Amino acid sequence: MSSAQEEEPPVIELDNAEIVYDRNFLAVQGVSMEAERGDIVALLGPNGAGKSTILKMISGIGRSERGEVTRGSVYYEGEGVTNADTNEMVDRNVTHILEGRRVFEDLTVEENLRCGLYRGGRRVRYSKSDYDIAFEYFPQLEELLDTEAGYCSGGEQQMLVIARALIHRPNLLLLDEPSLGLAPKLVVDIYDTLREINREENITMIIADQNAKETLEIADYGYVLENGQVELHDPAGVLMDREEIKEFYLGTSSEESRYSEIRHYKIRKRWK
Amino acid sequence: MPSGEYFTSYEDRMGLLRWRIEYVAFALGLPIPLLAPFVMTGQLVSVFTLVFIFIIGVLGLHVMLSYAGEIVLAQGVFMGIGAYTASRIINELALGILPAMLIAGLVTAFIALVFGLPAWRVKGFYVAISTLALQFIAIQFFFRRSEFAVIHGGTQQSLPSNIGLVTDVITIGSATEEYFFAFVVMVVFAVLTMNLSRTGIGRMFRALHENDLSAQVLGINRFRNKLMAYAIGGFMVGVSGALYAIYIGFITPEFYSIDITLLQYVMLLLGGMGRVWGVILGVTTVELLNHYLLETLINAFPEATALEPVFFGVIIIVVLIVEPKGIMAALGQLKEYLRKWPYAY
Amino acid sequence: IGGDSGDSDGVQVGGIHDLSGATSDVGQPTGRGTRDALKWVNQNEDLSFDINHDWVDYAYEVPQAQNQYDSLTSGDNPPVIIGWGTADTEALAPDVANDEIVYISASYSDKLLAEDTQYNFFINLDYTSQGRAHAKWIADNDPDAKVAMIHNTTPFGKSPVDGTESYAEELGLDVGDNITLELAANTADTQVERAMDNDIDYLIHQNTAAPMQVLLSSVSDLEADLTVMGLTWTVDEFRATSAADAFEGVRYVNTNKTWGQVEEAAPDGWQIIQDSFEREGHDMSNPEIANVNYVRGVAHALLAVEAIKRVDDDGGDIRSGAAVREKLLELDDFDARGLLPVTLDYQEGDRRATMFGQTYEVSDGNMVPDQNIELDRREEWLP
Amino acid sequence: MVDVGALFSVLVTGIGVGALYSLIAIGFSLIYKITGVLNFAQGQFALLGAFLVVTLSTSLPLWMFDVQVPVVAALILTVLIGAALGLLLERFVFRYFIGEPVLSVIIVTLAFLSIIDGGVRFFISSQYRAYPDALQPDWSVSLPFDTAVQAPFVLGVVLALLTVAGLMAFFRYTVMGSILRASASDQQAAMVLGVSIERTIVVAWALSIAITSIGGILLAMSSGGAGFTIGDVTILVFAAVVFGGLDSIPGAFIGGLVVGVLRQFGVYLEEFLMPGLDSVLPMVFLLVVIMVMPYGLFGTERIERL
Amino acid sequence: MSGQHAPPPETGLRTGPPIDPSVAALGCQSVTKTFGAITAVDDVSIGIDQGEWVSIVGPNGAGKTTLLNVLNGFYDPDTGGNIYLSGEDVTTEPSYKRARKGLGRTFQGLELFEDEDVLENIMTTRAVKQRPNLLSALLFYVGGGRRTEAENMRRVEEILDYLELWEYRHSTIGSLPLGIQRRVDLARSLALEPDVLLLDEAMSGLTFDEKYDMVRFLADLHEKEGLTLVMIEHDLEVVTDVSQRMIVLDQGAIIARGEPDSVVDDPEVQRIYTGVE
Ligand SMILES: Nc1ncnc2c1ncn2[C@@H]1O[C@H](COP(=O)(O)OP(=O)(O)OP(=O)(O)O)[C@@H](O)[C@H]1O
Ligand SMILES: Nc1ncnc2c1ncn2[C@@H]1O[C@H](COP(=O)(O)OP(=O)(O)OP(=O)(O)O)[C@@H](O)[C@H]1O
Ligand SMILES: [Mg+2]
Ligand SMILES: [Mg+2]
Repeated sequence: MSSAQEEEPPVIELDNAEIVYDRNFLAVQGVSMEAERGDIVALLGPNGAGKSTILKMISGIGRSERGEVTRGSVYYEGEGVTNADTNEMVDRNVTHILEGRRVFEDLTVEENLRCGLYRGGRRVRYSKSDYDIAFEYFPQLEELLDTEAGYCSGGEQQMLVIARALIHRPNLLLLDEPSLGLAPKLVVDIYDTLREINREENITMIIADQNAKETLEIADYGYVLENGQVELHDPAGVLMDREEIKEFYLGTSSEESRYSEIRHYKIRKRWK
Repeated sequence: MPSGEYFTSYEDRMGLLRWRIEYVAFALGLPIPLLAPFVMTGQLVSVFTLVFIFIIGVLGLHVMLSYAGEIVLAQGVFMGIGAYTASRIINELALGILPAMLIAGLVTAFIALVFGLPAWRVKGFYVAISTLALQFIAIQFFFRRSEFAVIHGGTQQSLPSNIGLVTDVITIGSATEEYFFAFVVMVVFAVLTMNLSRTGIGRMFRALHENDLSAQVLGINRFRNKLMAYAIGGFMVGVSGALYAIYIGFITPEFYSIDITLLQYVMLLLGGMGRVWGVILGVTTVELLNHYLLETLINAFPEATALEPVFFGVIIIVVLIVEPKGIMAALGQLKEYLRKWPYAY
Repeated sequence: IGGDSGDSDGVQVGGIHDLSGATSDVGQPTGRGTRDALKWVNQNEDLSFDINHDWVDYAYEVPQAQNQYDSLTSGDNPPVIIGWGTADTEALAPDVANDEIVYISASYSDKLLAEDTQYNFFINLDYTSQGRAHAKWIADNDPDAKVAMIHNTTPFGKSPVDGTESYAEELGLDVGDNITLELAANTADTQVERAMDNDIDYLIHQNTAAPMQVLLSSVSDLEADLTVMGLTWTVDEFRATSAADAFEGVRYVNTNKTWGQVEEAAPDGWQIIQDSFEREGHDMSNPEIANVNYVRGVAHALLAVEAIKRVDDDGGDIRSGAAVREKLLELDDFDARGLLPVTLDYQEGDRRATMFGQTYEVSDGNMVPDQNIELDRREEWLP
Repeated sequence: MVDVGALFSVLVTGIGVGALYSLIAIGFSLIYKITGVLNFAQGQFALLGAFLVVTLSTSLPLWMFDVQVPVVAALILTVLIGAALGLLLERFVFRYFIGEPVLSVIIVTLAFLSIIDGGVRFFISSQYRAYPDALQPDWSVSLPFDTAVQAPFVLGVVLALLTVAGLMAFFRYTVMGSILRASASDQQAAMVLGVSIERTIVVAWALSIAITSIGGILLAMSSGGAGFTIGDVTILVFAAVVFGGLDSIPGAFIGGLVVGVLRQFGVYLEEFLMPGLDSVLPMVFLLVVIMVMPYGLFGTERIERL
Repeated sequence: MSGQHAPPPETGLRTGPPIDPSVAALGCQSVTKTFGAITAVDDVSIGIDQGEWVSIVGPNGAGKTTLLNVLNGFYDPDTGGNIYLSGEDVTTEPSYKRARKGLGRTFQGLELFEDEDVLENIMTTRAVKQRPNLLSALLFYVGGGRRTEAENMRRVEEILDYLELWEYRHSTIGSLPLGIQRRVDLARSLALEPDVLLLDEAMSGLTFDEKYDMVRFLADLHEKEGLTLVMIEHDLEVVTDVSQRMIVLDQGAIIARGEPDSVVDDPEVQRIYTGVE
């Protein structure tokens, strides 16, 4: 810490954090990571590695699932925010986009966006111009304003939650699996947009995603988690070139298609 | 606790008693209710008889609510139907308790099916309210009108205090006899309910409860199974109503109001939804609580008996704050804690 | 815990009161009257036995009454139980008949006069006869009037309807269709309008206090020109004083004296009430307790004491319900030490305590005694 | 035989009482809409309001304290106490149920039912309490066919309309309104936007209890005073909100009116059919509505997608 | 419009189904499904042959899931269209009947029975297959309920074993990683012993390893058990590697169909779906 005194502290820093659910399930052990201002940090790893858990403890929402940082600490812009609750983190301009396109289903798109204006009750009135930032990056939404969000397609819902978070004017944006279930073209589009937002609005982002290829493409730095621990971490460019990443996450290590050989693979166990 | 499985056959694994400790607990626990009436005061015997009767009814609710997920607010009228049916069979046909119980159950099951018809379209809390409406119509109107006496046999009816099991063979009359009879019936229904939950039908009910949309696509006929849950649950509540009538010896529509429904919901949820043991615990706790609260208050603060419902309510809330999923879940957590002790995780 | 009776020289008089339940507004003063009077008797009377009376609350819930009953009967049966309302009385009727326990309660349904409820006793006109008394008063005072029953649809509400209507017709009164007013009604406007449309002059009301108030409120709102006549549970001093305007002119019938009457006449029984109020710290100026229901409760207690005492005097078994019942049937000069306006007269085969009804008219918040009505003791009015 | 005048007065009285049901029903659907809880103690909250007004405005003591303030102050105080109660309930009860099964919270409302009923009996009065004259306005509004609407009914209709309009505007046009609905739809997603679930619960219950107390007071006014049967209004409220759709404020309003009219119509029909219809008619109608429209008139349909 | 009577031969990317829907293992003829103003499925006809492995792709909101939902009866199609299951017209049959006739299904959103453990989840559909009898269930020991249960459990454990889920059998669903949950979803539909299996994004959100496993199981089921597979998938690599035929939907309508390799090269498909040239 002492050496970083003069420089700007990282937006978020985890120092050897251990996260436990329900007082009995150890989900993350001894993870240290940080995100510098204006960076996009990629958080990669298989399912259950603890990616969401880390995001949830940063935003504080993990507290509502009986999650707790039991060891180590979390700093936001140099200040300790270990086990802070969601309200406090929202006050510090941290916005979390939860896993699984959590739109408010029976609200219209417009009302969903309006909810982004809420900051601890301080905003009561609003005008259409508040939505400009959303429409700038996601012009499609403008036509859907009166549609119930529950009936929007997956892509539209994903855009909606990002747009809603943008209206929230975050300093740090946590994105959990933004590409889940999206068509390839849309993934590319959304990631391009995220990069653009990151550059234009100077919003620091942490993206947890399976889609390592697209994520690393726009990220500045990457962490690979496994079983609740950081296995690898490097600048995105370096990470992309590492063999193990290529093999397990990017699928670019060999020219040969990876699935076709399965046709010749014999499964020993018999069913029926 | 072992982590591997020791069972030598699939049949073994499905037993109600699976671990040695369960056999021991069973062997030690069984004599307690059997010997209890000989040491308890008359009043407690009577309280426990009521507990057993209510357990049967709440088990019915348990089938409909915890298994099938239907929030049926018609316990009162189901008990009423059981009671009126049983009363007619005992008074007019003199067939005795067992046939009366059986027919009361069947009639109630049938009426419950009718109550279940809105489930064809209606879901969630709307079910609660549609069944509540039916309950209201039945109790406030149907049973109160003597015009319908041909069907219900008279708004108010009395039952004899000694009734034979079948016709007049082996009469049940004294408080102790009622206690044992209710106990046996209760055990039978508890076992039947457990059986239901570990076979396909119980599973289909639960699937519909948890996710009715995917369950249908996976081959479960929603309407049919919901109706079946109403019928099974209705049967049990009907039997409980029949026993309740025999226990009280008198029936009048006011006994079967929404209050009894709500009380049974408190019992079920305080015990903890989803387990037969939760039902047993919940009913027992609520009844004993009510009983001892009244008794304590009247002895200690005779001027403050009006506070009884206040204390009752506060205790319910405190218990639920400690463990919102009920006493059963609290015990489960305790067990989990002890199992892992002294390690935290 | 509790329950054990018959120790040493005490006699158990069971009690099943509603102190906290749905009818506790009237159950409290009645229950207290009973308890206080029994205590008084123990302290002041020179009896050869003590009366044990557990102060018990069943909260107007039948299973609780049943439990209480089972507890009372788990040792030796008590000779007498002083009960309370419709629910417990009717539910326990077969049991008390079977166990030979005299059951004195404040449920006045004429059903309790039937053959198979041999052990049920009450000190008032049955509900139907209360209605008849009102009808007779009308026939005597306003013979051309038109009358209708108004009641709720519970068995309690319906019980006096047919009997009253046919007696009113017999008396030559013009009887309109009966009207229902549910216990939980929030307004009686439509009911009152209907009565007005049908030119009803008198509404005989069988219900409890809350719907009575609702009815009176609608009557005054709609400025209906009719008289409401309430049966025993619709009026008491507390209601009359606290809503004097609405109750003005309401007629009432009962067979135990009101608070005002006993206070004024100060019969022997008044002493009991005075002493008890002092001992328990009740407030005589508070009509929530100082009312007709308290008097009713004292009368219940005295009836039980009187019968037991007579058994004792004759050297009978004071713990035998049958013996106590015997004495109740022999009574011919009991007026609860002046708390009742008449003497009671129970007969084997006709357990109507009396055919005498005292009517009242509420004026300025006071229940002013009016004519006394004496009905025929007709065989066919028994169930 | 059909008497237009009589039918008209049935309608007028029905709408009058119905408006009072509406107020209480609005309080009910407010809680459902925001927190997803069916409040079984709704009638008891109305009862509490009705009794508080008497104890505050007359010499009737509140337990050991003998407060007596002018009637207007008593009315305002009662509504404020109702709102404050919302705050307290959140602080001491509901906070512990965030994220727990809704059914548990429903059981908590059943506990409230007991507590309020017993509490009022002990701390205020176990007796029917007639309202003082100041709370029994005797003016009325005359309508054709010789009918008149009593003051409490007129007040009820006006207040119910104002409440509905206010709440609808609130939910439709304000950020807070959208947020409240959002947190009902997905608590966590709302929390990461900075919503404090605690606060939404406070708002829901405080508003609801305040509105419900007003309904309760008017109901007591119309029947001459506060009695325990006010608690029984819960069942009618259920019927009302199901007509309208559980989570719809205008639905609750219309539902209340319909129930009121049906009840009075049931009394009217008694002459031609049979007695007891007033309690049954709303229920029968409810069943018909629910079979035709499983989510009531305006209720939000559950989105059924796989 | 594709021909109503004789199916046209497979000629190009945008022509009708190569297999007559009414004789196919699973097929639909001119099916349309609208939600208010949205036409989610627009006059679609497909025929899937016994033993085929077909992929359906398309942008989000193209109507893929809706098409599956119409095929298995979760939605009723707008009037006019017909749905066939092994040559039988099942248009009016409810979804549960189609499932019992051998139409299995996994879900995009998993839709597992969250509070139950893995074994229970699979036992549930097994129960559907068995058509349990109430009396024997209640009596359990007497009526043969116990035997049936034991038999069911044996079968379910074979499935667990096959899908390598053994170690998770007593874990509750909520605590499992997505990859395992997807496999449980598959196991659950296998317990019905289906002939045709509809997979709705069974691999979305999975890591490479998990996808690989999934493909491995599917390939085996397809080859050894002859299961007909219809799969919605966004990962084109998987699609082109494993499926024999591919259907591209956009805005409810089929815009291309045929051999995967030729379909993905189609410029129209690239423009709308893949986004790469
Ligand atoms: N609320 C919770 N309570 C208990 N355990 C949890 C909870 N949420 C997650 N876990 C467990 O914590 C571990 C890490 O989960 P997490 O969701 O963080 O993984 P992830 O890397 O985000 O995986 P995925 O790709 O599936 O989202 C998993 O084993 C999971 O089962
Ligand atoms: N129940 C419904 N009510 C109204 N509209 C619906 C419903 N189900 C789907 N839709 C609409 O139909 C269209 C097609 O949806 P569908 O879910 O089939 O898309 P999809 O191709 O599966 O997309 P994805 O790849 O995102 O899953 C969408 O616009 C969606 O909003
Ligand atoms: Mg995750
Ligand atoms: Mg889809």
